[in-house]
Amino acid sequence: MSAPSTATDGEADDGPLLDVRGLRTEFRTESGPIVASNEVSFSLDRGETMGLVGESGAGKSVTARSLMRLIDSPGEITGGQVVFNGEDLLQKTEAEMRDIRGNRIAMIPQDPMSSLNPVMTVGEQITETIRRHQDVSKSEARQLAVESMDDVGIPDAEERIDDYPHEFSGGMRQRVLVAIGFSCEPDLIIADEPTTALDVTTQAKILDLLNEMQAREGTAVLMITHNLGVVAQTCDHVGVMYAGNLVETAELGDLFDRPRHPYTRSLIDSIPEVDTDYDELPTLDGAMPDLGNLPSGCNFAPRCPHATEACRTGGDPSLDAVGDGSSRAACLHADDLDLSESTVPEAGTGRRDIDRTGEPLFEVRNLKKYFDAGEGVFGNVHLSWEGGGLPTVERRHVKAVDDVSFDVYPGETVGLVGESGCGKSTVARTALRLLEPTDGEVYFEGQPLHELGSSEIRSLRREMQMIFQDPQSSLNPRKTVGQIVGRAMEKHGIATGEEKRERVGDLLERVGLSRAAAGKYPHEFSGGQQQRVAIAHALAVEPKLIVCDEPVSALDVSVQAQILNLLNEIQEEENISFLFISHNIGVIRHICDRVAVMYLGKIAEFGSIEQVFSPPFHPYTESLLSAVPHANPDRETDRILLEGSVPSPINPPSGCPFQTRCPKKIGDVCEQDLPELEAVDGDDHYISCHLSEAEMSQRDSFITPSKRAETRPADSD
Amino acid sequence: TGGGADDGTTEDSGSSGGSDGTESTDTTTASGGKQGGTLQWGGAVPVQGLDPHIDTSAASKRVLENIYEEVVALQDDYSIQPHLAESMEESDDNTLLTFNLREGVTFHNGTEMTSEDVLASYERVQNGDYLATGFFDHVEELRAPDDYTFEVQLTEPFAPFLAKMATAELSVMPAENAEKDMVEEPIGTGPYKFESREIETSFTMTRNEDYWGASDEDGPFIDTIVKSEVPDPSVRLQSFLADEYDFINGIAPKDVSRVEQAPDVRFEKQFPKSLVYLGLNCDVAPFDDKDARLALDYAIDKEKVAEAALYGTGQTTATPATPGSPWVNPDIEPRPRDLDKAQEHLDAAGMSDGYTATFKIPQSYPTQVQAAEVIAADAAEVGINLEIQQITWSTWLSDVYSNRDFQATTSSYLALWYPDVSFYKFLHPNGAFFFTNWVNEDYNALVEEARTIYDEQERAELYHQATEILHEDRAGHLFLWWQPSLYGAGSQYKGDIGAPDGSTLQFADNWLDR
Amino acid sequence: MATEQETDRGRFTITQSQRDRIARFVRKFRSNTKAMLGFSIVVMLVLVAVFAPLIAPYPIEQTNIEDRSQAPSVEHPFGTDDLGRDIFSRVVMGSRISLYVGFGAISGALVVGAVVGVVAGYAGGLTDEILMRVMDAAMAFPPVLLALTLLVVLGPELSNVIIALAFVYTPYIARVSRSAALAERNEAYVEAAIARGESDSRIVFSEVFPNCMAPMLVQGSLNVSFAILAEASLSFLGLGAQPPRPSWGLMINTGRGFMETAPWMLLFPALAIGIAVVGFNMLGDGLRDVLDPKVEAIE
Amino acid sequence: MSMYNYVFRRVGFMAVTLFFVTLIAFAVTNILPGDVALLILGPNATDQSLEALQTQLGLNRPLYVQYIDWVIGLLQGNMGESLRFGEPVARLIAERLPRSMMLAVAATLVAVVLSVPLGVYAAVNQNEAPDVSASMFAFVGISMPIFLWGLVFILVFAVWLNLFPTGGYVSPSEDLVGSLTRLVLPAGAMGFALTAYIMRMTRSSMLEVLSEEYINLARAKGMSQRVIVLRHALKNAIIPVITVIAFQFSYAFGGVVVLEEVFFWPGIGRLTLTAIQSRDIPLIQGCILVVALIYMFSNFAADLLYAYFDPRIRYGGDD
Ligand SMILES: Nc1ncnc2c1ncn2[C@@H]1O[C@H](COP(=O)(O)OP(=O)(O)OP(=O)(O)O)[C@@H](O)[C@H]1O
Ligand SMILES: Nc1ncnc2c1ncn2[C@@H]1O[C@H](COP(=O)(O)OP(=O)(O)OP(=O)(O)O)[C@@H](O)[C@H]1O
Ligand SMILES: [Mg+2]
Ligand SMILES: [Mg+2]
Repeated sequence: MSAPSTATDGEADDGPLLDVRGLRTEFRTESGPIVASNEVSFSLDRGETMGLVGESGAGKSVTARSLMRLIDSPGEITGGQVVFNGEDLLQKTEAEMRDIRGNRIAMIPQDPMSSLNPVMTVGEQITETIRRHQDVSKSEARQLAVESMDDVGIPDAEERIDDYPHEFSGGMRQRVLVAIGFSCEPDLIIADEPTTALDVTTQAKILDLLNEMQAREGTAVLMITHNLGVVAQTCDHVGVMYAGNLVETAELGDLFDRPRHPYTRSLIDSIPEVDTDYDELPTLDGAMPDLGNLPSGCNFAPRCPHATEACRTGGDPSLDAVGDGSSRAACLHADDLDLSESTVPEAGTGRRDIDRTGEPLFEVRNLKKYFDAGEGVFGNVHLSWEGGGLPTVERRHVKAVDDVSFDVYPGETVGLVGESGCGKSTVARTALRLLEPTDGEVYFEGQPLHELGSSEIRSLRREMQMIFQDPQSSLNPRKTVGQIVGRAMEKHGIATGEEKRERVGDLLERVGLSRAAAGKYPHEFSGGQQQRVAIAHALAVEPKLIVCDEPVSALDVSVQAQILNLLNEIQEEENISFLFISHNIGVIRHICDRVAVMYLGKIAEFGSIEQVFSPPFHPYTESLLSAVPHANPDRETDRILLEGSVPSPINPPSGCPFQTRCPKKIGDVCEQDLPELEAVDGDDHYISCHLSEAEMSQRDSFITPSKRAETRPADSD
Repeated sequence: TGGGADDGTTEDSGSSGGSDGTESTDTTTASGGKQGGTLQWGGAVPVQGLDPHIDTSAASKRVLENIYEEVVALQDDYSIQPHLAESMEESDDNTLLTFNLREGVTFHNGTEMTSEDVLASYERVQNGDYLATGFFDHVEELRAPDDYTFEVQLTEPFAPFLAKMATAELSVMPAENAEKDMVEEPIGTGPYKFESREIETSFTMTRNEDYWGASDEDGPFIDTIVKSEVPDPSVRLQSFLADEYDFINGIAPKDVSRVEQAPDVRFEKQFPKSLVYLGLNCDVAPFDDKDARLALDYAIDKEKVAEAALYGTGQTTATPATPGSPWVNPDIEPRPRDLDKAQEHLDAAGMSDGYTATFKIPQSYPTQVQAAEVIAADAAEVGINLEIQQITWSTWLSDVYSNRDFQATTSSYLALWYPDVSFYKFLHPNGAFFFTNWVNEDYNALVEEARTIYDEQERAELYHQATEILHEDRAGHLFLWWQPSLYGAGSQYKGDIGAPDGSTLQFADNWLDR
Repeated sequence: MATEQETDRGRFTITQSQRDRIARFVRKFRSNTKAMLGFSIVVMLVLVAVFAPLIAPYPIEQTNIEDRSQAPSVEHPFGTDDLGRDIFSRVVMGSRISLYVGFGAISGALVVGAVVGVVAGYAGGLTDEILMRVMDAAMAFPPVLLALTLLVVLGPELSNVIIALAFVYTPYIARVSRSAALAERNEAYVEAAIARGESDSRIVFSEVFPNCMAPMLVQGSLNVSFAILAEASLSFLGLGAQPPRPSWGLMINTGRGFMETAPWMLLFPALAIGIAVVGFNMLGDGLRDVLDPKVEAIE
Repeated sequence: MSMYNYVFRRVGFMAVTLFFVTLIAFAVTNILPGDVALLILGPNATDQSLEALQTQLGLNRPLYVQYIDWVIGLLQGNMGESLRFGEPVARLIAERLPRSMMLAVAATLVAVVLSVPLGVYAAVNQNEAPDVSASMFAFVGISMPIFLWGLVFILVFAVWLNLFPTGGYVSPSEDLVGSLTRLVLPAGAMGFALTAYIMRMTRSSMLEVLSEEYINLARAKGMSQRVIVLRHALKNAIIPVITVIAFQFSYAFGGVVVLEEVFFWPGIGRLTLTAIQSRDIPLIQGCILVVALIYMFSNFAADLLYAYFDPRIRYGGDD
């Protein structure tokens, strides 16, 4: 496997593998040039992993693509050097670059679903890389491809090589992409958010795989992510990007122990951690400036709690070494500030107690929702060829929600957590009767929702509101914010005319927007602001229950914290109940009183946060919790990696739905009998498992309430 | 309905059966001087039905006249002479017609023609529902006393009968075919045999080797005649000029000068072919008012209309009688355009500001559409607003002709060499093609009387009087022009083109000189 | 359904952000050559049509046989036709017919198609299935053929041409608006409106509908050009506009017989049709580029 | 597995559409003015014979009965008898359909051969000279009614250059060369007019695909532009184009109505026109039904091809 390396070994051994100096990439847009990557400099040694973190739009991907010279018009690399193996890539011809791409520098893209060509088999996609860069025959290339698929842990590689991408699950596709990346034994792999699109359990597996591959091949990795947890688990070095600039680089330990840039500090603080407990998440106000319209001083100054007059003028500071560690930071005050302490207030008191003695506000009993599989009226009609002979016609259903029961008390937040596709959103929609339930009962303040006619439901809607994941899509783009929020009031006769306007203004201020926002259209706001508008819309009718379906998943961490705080605050004031859906355990942990863990349309475990996050565990809960990457490089969790992927809800497994992947499966009983959701240790913690309580309690709690300080060992300086 | 018809009204329509087949391959065999060859004919209107007794369309006749023959035949001088008969006799009271049939005439299927066949053919028409059936109201008896004698006994003197006998509506077919309601494969005695056809695509005839009248002078010479149906006049002309056809019919008047100037091309004009008229419905407003009709008559510049449509190839007229025939009243001229008079008549009709009427034009006749535009423009000058509506032929048949649901229209008759058709069929309320609702008892009496008169002079006098009434009373038929048949042929195409009636074709004495 | 904010300031005053929106659209539109070119052509056509009687130097119906088939000259820049009428005047007046047919038919199709499409897309399920199958079925008949058959039924009048073409193009609009509505249906704001307790009809017409306008506009603009072409084909077959109306299609139909002897009779009306068709096509294409965020992302 | 389900579902759709197609075909033709009986008997018919014929033809029964009878007839392969030609409609159509098919297929081929490479080329050189000129070419193609292109082609290639015959049809089994030379002009004219749509679709589909993530990845793998365009992009981009091609193919059947008239090509288009002009209701019904069926079947074929090209459907990923 002689790769035509462009560098001699001698040269390569001298300097770093990759030395980026003053890289600058611009986009010419209608509204003027955008510098998406500005004076970026860093270096990376062989075999090292460097993380590149930052909010969305900070310029991470552009930087990565610039390294491979994959910037298209209207973008252009306008300055700097990319020295790779001692040679400046920016000086190379396109043909020379093509020999480097995929060969010496490979890429693992973000979205496994869209990054594989749907009409080519995975084998073709791997072998074409190999044959492009290595002088091997077709069959040899195929052999190599099989090997590389084996290497990344794809079972039965020999058979699966001729499959098409859609026949693989998301995690498996990401493995294929990893295999493609490593297939020519490159010196450098650029992984652009390789796990963002995946569920936690899958993410954990892919990160492990990457670490393992890197260790084996000695490849350097540039890991792009916005998840500090991922960084903490995989990187040696970290670069933090903000508004197109690298604002801090440091070794991993240094970065977390003593960040040198206020932005880094805020980034670390904003993450709701599973193991800590606070009343209010530290937040970073505002949002990243528009790259086309940067402030005159330090880019971060408008949001920086430490900013001085000097910061606001005189241009963006350069990235300079700070202190005697590995850190470099682009901050005027880097030397003066001590950011080693979190700005988080002392450990909080936890969430207030909920009175559950009365009637629940909202009660769901044995809810079922089956969708017709496939599209259209005939979509679910399916020809079955099993049993030979003539095909039989079946009607097939997606059992999205299958017998789910829970309740929500006034002022309480109940969480629904689980991996993608487990039925969380369907529970929410069906419970609110946005979808007609297949079966089951839903009571709101004792009224049977499932029996009400459509007009009665409509008037009840005032009491129950919803907030969605994608704020942009949840606001009608053709209506002003004032119209959107005001409409809800009008509809339910809460206010009209001048009074309505007044109230809309108040409400917008209440959610942290200006009154003037009423006249603007949704697209004029950032994602976080849009979500505030959506919250205002929900609040406009003074509901008693708000269902929040992943309200912060689409937002950057800093903004996410703002929204979570806002929701908590509102609940405190208005005593609203929340049904809160998320796949982010940290968020659930932070905002919920009780949580239901869902798997394949059923509830696996239900109880208070303390109960669910402490033993006894449902085996699924346990592996879910263990897989969460912590933004703490010193913390190692004993992760339970699940085998395989979630079965199809069209044909769920017999017995316990989790039995196909359960690491603690005890035998036939799991395959045959569906376990009841039974109370354990007291009357309000329910687990659906055949295991005994002892078997479910072999691990310590994932939370150590009120002990935040202790879990941060690196405080001493 | 009374009275049969000579030719149909226009070159379209018809409903009848047919057969199909595939085109034959061209085989050009030249046996002696003129004989042999394949004539490629670019035809204007597709051949319609193949039953001569029922199909009214000229397009069918153009081929059928070569396949079928009649007992008597029309000559170039419009006289009628025995044809399948060797001789004929008319009794003194004009009620008994006796024909001595030729011997040795064979049908295309090989059987000999006898008086049985003639009788069967005539009885078919008499007892069926065919074009000429009405004429048999005047027939007392048909007789075939021996194999070669055929007799027609009329109830009274009825001059049009003999003329009708010269048309395809009374052509002779084998007795076995005459028993069928619908003839699908035409079998006649003519110089050409039906070979094959594909509806709307092509029609092929081959030379009848055993033709009774075959001779070195009169043919038939050409082995095969292939008619390709090319309805679009521009396309037809272009193909002809690109040498794809030896012969085309239906040249548009506007293209005449082009054809005349084209090298190696024979341009042939046969006048007259048909009469185009403006039809006014005399039963509904505004044309139920004679003054309204007259106002329109005076508003139109007929010379200009004819010129616009015909480019000098036609001739205006005020009578339905064929130009050059004794039936033409030489004193009657089309009214000249006179806007003052038009206004006077409008005033008289109580429509001083003019009036509005729909003007339904069959779209398949570009000359009529052009004429309509000029007529409408002329009429507009006195406030008469004619709204043109192009309609399909079948709509014309059902709406205009059948339901008489129209105000103004245009249409045409084919060359009406026999006066009864011109004066009776279209203008007498009992006529087969009466639809403009113009009724005048004096006129009716004149044309009825004319039918019984055999003396040319005497009949002509009656028709002259009838024409006068037509003109003075401004009949529902406002005659526009007589137009010719226009043919183009390659210089290799020899012989006289056309047939005595002006609208059909007889190929027997034509040959190809390649 | 304007909120107080709007009504207070009067319906037709626009807010700053509306102005921004419009300005953004205008900027993008102006930088798109195709859109601009198409737009200019359409505007020019409309102007010609509006001021046609002022522009046309001759009366268009008066025949003049002496001057028939004259080649283009100073008096008759486009020549004269077979009946001696000034072709320039007729082409100019003809723009009225083409635009009347084009706009008329497509407005009709837009109204019906949009309602059918949006309702189908929003309602989904059996309603959608049936409506769309009906539209599919209607689309299965080639436009000109169906229009032709309808015109035989309705009679050859310009207003009937419009009705027939509106009928024929309805399914095309319906299809486009359905897929737009389907896409909008999945947007969370629709669910938000349901959650707010809005009635279906209000959601369809007030929430979903305005968001489906862009693709309908694009399709509509393209279909105007189809309708103009279809009118020409119908005139060719004699069932479109009736003589002596100066329909371009009718003029082409007459002119084709003079293709070699008097080519100007064909050339100028054909050019007029070509320009109009290209104009609406470019406008539609350009609008698509300007309105479609995906295309924007690409370009 | 899933392929069967996919086909099964398409067949289901088609059945429903087919029902509406027959309904429309029947409805449209039954409101045609003009008395069928009168057309058969001709203008000389008497009232009694008209009435008798109406009864005989079942014309005075309720419409729904007539519809059901018609559909039952169709199911038995009986489309009725043409009033105009006095022959079974099915036979008339069967005779002409292959010729129109030949023309439409040839036209579509011409269009595809012209437009797909052009569309790809335009997309790859987006907004540059080749793109602009390809657009221009396409615009010229659609700017005129098809019949006009027919006339222009005849004038230029047949009359002026005398390269091809002006029209007519010769069966390929009789004279292959003659048949093909007669095919060139009509197919060329129609193909030219169809080019624009297919090209436009190819271009935009190609542009869309070129902005896909997997194209970026292919570039990051070091693939050359040629491989990316031809192997990665085109295979994906062609999938939606197939639908447009199928649509254009059936559109060609609409175009043939006029074009066959111009080239006097004895296909179903001319037959339909004759039928419409002579209000031959059984024949109109038959013709438009058959043309609609062709539309449906070509779409169906496109769906199958779609599935063939798109493994997601072929191997079932859609549910
Ligand atoms: N093709 C383009 N045209 C114009 N601007 C662009 C283009 N591509 C990227 N940008 C701009 O460059 C900036 C940086 O984008 P980039 O994709 O690098 O962000 P990122 O840090 O990777 O964010 P994310 O986490 O969302 O992936 C963005 O603000 C974007 O507006
Ligand atoms: N309208 C629908 N028709 C058919 N199937 C559906 C429909 N909506 C959801 N499903 C299916 O139901 C299952 C549960 O979906 P749901 O959206 O509730 O999951 P989720 O837990 O919210 O996932 P995510 O985290 O991805 O939002 C999935 O398999 C999904 O494909
Ligand atoms: Mg990115
Ligand atoms: Mg969800």
